[in-house]
Amino acid sequence: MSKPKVGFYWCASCGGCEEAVVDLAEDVLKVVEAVDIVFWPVALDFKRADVEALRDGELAVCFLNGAIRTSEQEEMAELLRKKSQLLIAFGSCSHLGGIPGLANLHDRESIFEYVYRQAPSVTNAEGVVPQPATTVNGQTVTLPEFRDTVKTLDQTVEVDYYLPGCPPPVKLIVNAVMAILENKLPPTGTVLAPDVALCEECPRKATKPDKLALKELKRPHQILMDPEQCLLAQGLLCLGPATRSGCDAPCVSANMPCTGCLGPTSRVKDYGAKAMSAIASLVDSEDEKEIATLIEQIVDPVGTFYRYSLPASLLHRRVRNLTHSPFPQGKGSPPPSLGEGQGERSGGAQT
Amino acid sequence: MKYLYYPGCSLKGTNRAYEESVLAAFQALAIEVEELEDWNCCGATAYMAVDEMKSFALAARNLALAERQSRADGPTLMAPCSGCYLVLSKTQHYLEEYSEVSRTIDGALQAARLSYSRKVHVRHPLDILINEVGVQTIAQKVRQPLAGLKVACYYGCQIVRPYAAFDDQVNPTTMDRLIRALGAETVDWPLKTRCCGGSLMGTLQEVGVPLSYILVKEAQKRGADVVATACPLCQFNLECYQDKMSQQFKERLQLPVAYFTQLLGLALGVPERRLGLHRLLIPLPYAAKGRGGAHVHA
Amino acid sequence: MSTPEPKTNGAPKIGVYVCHCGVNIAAKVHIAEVIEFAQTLPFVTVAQEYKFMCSDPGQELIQKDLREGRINRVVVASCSPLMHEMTFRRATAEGGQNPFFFQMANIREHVSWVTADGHQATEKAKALIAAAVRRVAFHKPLEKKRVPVHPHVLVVGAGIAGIEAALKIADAGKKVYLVEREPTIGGHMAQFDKCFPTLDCAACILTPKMTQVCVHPNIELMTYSEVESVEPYDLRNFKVKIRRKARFVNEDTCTGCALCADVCPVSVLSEFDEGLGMRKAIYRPFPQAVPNIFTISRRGTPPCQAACSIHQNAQGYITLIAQGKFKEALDVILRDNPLPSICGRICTHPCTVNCTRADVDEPLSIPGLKRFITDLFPNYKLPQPAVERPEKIAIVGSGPAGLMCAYELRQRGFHPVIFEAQPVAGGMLSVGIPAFRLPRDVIKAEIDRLKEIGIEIKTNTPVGTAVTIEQLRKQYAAVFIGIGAHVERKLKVPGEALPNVWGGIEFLRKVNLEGPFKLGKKVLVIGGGNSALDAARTALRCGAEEVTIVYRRTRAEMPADPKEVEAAEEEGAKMLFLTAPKAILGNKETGVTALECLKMKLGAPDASGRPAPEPIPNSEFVLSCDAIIATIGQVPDLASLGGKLGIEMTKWGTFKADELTLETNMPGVFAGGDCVTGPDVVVNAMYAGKKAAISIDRYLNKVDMRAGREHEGPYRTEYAIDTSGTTVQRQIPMPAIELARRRTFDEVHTGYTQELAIAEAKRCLDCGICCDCRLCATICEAKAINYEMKDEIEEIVVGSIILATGFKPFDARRIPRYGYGKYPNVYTALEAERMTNSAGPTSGEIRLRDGSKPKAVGIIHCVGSRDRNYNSYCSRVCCLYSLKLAHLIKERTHAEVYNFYIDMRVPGKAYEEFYDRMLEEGIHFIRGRVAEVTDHAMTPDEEGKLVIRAEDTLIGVIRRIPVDMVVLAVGLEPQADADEVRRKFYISCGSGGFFLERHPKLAPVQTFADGIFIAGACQGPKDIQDTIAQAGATAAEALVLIDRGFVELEPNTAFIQEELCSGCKTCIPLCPFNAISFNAEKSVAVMNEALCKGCGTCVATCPSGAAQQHLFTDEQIYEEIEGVLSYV
Amino acid sequence: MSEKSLDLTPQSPSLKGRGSSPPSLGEGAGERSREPRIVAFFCTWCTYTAADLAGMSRMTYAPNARIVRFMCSGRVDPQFVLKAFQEGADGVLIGGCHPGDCHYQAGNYNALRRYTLLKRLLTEMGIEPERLRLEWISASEGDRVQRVMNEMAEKIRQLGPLHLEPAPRHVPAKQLEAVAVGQQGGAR
Repeated sequence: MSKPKVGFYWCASCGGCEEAVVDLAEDVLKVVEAVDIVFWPVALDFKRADVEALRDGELAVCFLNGAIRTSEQEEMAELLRKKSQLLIAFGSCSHLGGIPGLANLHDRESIFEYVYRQAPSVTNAEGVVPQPATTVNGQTVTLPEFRDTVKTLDQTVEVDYYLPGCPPPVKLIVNAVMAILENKLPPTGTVLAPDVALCEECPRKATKPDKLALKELKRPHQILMDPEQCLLAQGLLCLGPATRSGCDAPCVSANMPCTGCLGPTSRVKDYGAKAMSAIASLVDSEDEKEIATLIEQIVDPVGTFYRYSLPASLLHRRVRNLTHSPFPQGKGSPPPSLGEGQGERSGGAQT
Repeated sequence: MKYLYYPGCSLKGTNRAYEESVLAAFQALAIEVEELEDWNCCGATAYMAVDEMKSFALAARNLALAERQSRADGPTLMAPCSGCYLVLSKTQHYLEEYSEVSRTIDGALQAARLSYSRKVHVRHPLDILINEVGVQTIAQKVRQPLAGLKVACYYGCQIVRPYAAFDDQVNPTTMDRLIRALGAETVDWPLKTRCCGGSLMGTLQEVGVPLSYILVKEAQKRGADVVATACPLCQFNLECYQDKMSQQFKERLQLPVAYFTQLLGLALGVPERRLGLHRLLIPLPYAAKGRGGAHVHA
Repeated sequence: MSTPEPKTNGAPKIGVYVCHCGVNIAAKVHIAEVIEFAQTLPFVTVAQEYKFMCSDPGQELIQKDLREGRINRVVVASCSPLMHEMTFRRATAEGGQNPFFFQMANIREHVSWVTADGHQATEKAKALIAAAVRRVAFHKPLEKKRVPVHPHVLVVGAGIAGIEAALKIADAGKKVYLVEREPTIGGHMAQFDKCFPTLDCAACILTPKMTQVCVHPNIELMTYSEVESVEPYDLRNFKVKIRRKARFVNEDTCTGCALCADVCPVSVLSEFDEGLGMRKAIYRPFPQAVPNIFTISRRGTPPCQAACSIHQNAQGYITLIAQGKFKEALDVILRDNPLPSICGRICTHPCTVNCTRADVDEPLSIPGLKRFITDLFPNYKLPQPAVERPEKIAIVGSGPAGLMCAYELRQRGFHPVIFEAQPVAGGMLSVGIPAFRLPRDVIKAEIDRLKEIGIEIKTNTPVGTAVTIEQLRKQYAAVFIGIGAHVERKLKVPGEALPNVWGGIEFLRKVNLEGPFKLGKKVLVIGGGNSALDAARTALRCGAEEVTIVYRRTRAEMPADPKEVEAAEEEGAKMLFLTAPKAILGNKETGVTALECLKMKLGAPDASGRPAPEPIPNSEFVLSCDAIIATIGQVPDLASLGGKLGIEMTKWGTFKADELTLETNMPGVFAGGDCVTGPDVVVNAMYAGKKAAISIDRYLNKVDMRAGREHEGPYRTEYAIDTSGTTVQRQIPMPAIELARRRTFDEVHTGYTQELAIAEAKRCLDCGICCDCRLCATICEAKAINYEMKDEIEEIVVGSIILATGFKPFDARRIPRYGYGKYPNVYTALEAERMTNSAGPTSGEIRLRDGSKPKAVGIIHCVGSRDRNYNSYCSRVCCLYSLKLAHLIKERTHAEVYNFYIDMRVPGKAYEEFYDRMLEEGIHFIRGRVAEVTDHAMTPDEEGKLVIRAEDTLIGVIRRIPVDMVVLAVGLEPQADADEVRRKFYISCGSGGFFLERHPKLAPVQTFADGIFIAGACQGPKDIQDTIAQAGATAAEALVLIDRGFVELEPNTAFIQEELCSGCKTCIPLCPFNAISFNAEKSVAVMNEALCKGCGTCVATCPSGAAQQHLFTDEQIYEEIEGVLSYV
Repeated sequence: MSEKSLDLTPQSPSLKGRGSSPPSLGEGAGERSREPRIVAFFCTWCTYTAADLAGMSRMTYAPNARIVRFMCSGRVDPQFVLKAFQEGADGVLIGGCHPGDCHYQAGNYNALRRYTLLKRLLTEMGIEPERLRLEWISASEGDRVQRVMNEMAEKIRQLGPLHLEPAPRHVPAKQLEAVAVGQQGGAR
């Protein structure tokens, strides 16, 4: 019988996820043995046409990494969805939006403005910015359209499973592939990683005090780190407590606080909010001002708590052009005026 | 600290003595005072009664001018006339409390190319003397103690009502404390803030005169040699109508009514003329030992 | 994820029941529309409306649908869950379903009652119902947890409410702790004479109950005690710490014989008599007080005593002098001071610096009073030592330091031997201080007294020559060096060596030891200290014609005692300020002829904080003179001790001694006084002597020399004293001999006469209240008095707490126009109550301050009540107690009584009748708020009266009613510390600041804290009747808990899914009840649900969502949020 | 609960198109007339009781806020706030006991800490911080509830609607079928 066909594709991503696949090292041979890779632009020379040529559902699995940022990426996502039985969001970007997702703090115009005009390294006298279509001596040249918003994969097409991480830890990839081959998959929609937070497998777990209270919030470069002690206990914003395990905490082992690439556990709807809640609750003060000053020590909260998950956040993003439009007043009853009913107060009368 | 000074109409007219004594006394205490330039009517009485908004506008202009004239942030505007003091304070209060007043007035000021950021402190000289200068300091500077002089301190209604900014509404004591610091005795009487007749004197004398009479009579009964006032109108009513009272109530009334600043100046050894004491219709009793001495330092 | 799981079948079937609540909801919310909407909601199988869902038929609807399987979950849209959630849960349960398959939508309090527009109200109601429906679909079956209730009860406050509650519970056989902050129980009611409307005597009702409380076996009464803290003992019970304030009288032995109060010299205003009478410092609020035990009011050490280096108890002997108890005064003086007649004359009396009286006019002449006593008993004796010890101790120097040290050691049984180089003992006292200030015989007498108690003094025995320190150390157990500072500092200007240039001490010593001698006509004294003045005045007495004191600063900076400066000026000494010596002119033959001086000006402050004098260039000038006395300080005469002693020195040429112990680097050798500190005042030298004595005693007893010595030496007291209203009365100057005689060495001051002394002593303000004279201890046969008593903390565990902390009367001073505190005959109602009380200060007579009977009395109602400026609420009792007072006043004085009221509020059984009766008795009622009370008379008949101005709103005129007495019917306010107290007990205060009940109708004595109940006026103004009823109710509540033995807790506890917990420990510090702990071997956080109170903080925090809360799971809340926002 | 549990709950089908996320679908600029939407998270001991008191005292106020009851403001998870915004709320009001008055001693301080950080976050994400408000209201301050409710409604009215970009999560069709036949998905 023929080996199951597999595809790899990348959208808005850094290529790190491909690296992760390569990091399978000799295991990759096992995989190649087991499956037939029919599409992997980074590694092998396939064209989109080859994919289009496939039957719907002909791909057993497709691993798609990167966030969805351009029209082309959308098309590819839809195409691969159509052709695959299982579509797996591979890596933080396709899972939660990832680093590219932070672009949602700005809109297309401001991004173009900076990238193609303002950035110090740019020389672009005419101030040209990418256009979907341009006519060059009679010929129309097209470019994929750069969307205003970065989306996760499952905000674009249906996704069956998620392989979290930036990049996904080898261990998890292997487990996933094995599960697929042995057809031991959990219910679709599941994130293929342990559902317990990172502290569980953290090498510094034992050193965390039972009653932690943060009097100061520091950044790694600001202190001489104790290589043994819990990083939070050292005042560093380690997000391990809010982040899925499965990576064996390489960052923490290397003196870097966890930044949360594996995303939240299944019980948590909004990674940033939850992580924030935990950190804020540990702030050691009951005085409004002092709390404020302590919180001020957190540089760039969004970047800190939503580093990998802004597009997947509950707030998603504000519709820019619509802000400050008034409430539409139709037949709706008149707005209650301030202090309405002041006159009607009848001090504590009860029936 | 330099104080901006808002005279208002009466201190430039009928009640010049008040201005003279305020300025002289403050000078004697080495407190700098600078008159507000291009000031206008404070907006009192008639205006306030007929059209509040207009009188707010008038007052606000003065406040705006004060802000412009003073380099200090949050300048103090001293208003000796209790009428002015009240209207200016009231305006300040309304500008802070009532947005629509605030909006209208800002508009009005704009039209006059003025702006007001609500920073001025309107204060009465009595407030400044007690709470800024301090009784002790004043006592030390007394050259001619008013020993033996019995003074009935009369505050009138406006400097403590409705805004009891620096003293009690019913039983104020600041002036008493000041006068005692000058070596004089103060008579304890319950009419410190009772109505003097106010503008009724002009409109309904049959009401006004008895009201003033009650005050003069009680002060006299309690053995006061002089009534000290902090308000031009009170001074005017209580002093000028004593003949009328005497006729109406068939008894001789001859009780001097002076500004508390005149007594202050006297004790500080300021010559009488500079305090406008010569303007009093009923001269101060010789009891004020200060007089003799006053000339020495003249 | 969980799914709705009714015990019947797969899908939830939800019944929605919308309540009309009569018209309360139906009038605003379009019920039909709501029902129609509800039917469209998921899983809703029944949507019904009913007039009153809380009624039995209403509940029956639910139960029927449940029983018949139409529904398996219930949503009721009606009032607040705080009102009826329990009701409907019960209904659900009785319908055969788990009670927690129920959710309530609050469409009354939160919708119909607060929304103006019907349409909007309906929309809001829909949203809330949608939310409830979606939420209930996710509810799970839960069981209530049972927790045992501790059977003991704490009652706080022993007024009539507390007493009643305590007795009820105790009678039911339960243990009660009754805590009262005052020394006696009884509260305000004990102050009353009669009670309305029956006019029966308050005491007759109350006192039996009070005694019952005292003797009841089940009541543990803790008076003069306050609740310090209340902590959760377990889920439901309380651990309470109670501070037993020190009474200084032993509760068990005091017999209440009251002898102590008779001898106590201190009288203060009696709180119990509202300041109309006096009580003693050791007191019992009133004769029937329970417990019948005395208490000493001590505010603490008086400022004068604290400021004194040897802590002489000034207030003690001053109070006794005021009482004419002179002998006792002497004993008090001798308690801490063996040299009183010396101190009484020349001490610089730091005590007077902090004298509170100075805030009013001038400090007391404390030394003058001390001197008066010593003069009165010239032959007093010093106490003989109680013990004897063999050790002999050498003391070098017989100055104040040495003498004090010797005395203190002798009192401890040692045998001090003093070595004095001079022919006379007394050190600087004898050689440095002129006789006209301190007569020699006075010094002699003091020293003889010391000799009498066995202190040996060897004069003319200079240590260093006659005997060496080494010898002393060998022969004596310890050595104290107090050689003072006798060596003159030099001026360091040319010509200092010329004849007739004297050092101050040198000069004084010569005069003191050899008598006066001729100095010359013109004498210059250089310096500004006390010795400069002594020198100047002595020079005058030596016949100098012109004496001028030359000082480089100004009078303000002179270190000398201002009084001495005045004295010197009186006697003719001149002062020349801002002048410094440059050179002394003259020659061997002529001796000094003149002093060249420099003019100075004051510069920046120096180390001493005084402005440093700076010379003005080229300002030299010359003063001719015959003699110069330079008094610019001295240093110890170390040479005299014979060169190297091996004792460490400082760079100022003084001995180095440990600050705390005064021990030198030589073990067993101690040093103190001027020779350590440099020139200083007598009392500090004595302090040093005492300090050294304590050290030596410890040294010889081999105990720690340092432990617990913080409180030696001067300090400032913290407490402030209200001196307002004290009449000004300046210090009585001490009589002195006339100026003419001040050219002799006769003592200048002659001392107070008895009359003057008593008058001066009476000026004392009793800062410490108890003056620590200890007369009470001498008289108490039961030996119950213990001045060393300290506050104690007692800890108890209780299951229920009843707060009955009562009220405080409105402070009438806050309304100046009513003249309280200004006009003596304006009284508060409570003062009037005391007057009407036969056991009160006037034994029941209604009297004006001058003792006469009032002919007309005005009672002003609603003082501080029903007034937006003060309290907007009605104090409820004032109308009736005013009627009562009106009756009593009329009855006892036959005066005309006028009541000024806004409305007569006399609801309650037999109250209206009481009112009618008063009307018949001819008491006047004027309806109208009083404008002012004034003494301004406008007509002859108003002369000398208080005039009450008020509008009579019934006849529409302003009335002026002249009266002799005004009674202000002050309202009831929460206790001053109500807010603090309610925080302690985890309850809240309602509007007006009274404790807030759980529900105004359904739970009037419960609070939001389980097991804590409120009774009486602390919950709101109420009369005795209602208070007793309420107290009964609280007792019942407590008894219910105790008899049931347990409470069922809302099962809203948090739980941790351990298999999902990563053990990050974030939740652990957040739990205020320590319910979460870390399980090391599972390496996860574990929840002790028995301790969880269900706030859910940990759940909101758990970063991986492993923690959840029953009844408030994330999904339930998400559903509710979506629900309220699912606008239709 | 699994990643997609949001739409896997049994009642999802019957809820389709109503309320369930994303609610603001079809809303935005051209939406029909509507009032400001406020969700109020009140603690049961102080603020919720105060709201009851306001009711008993018949103090009418702006009807915009829908109250969700908690035992303690400390239970208010920032996710709830964001959820409310996502579900179409224009403002969120959190009400707790005054500092020092928390029925659970310190829950309200945690509310304050989270609120402080959350406010910063919202601001950075381009949402007016005034849309989130924390108020300490004790059980006796019914009038304060009235005032705050009115102020909040007025404030939100000034700010206009909060338009969040819809972010639909795509659910595999087969999952939906599974649900339709009444099984349960996503259980761990």
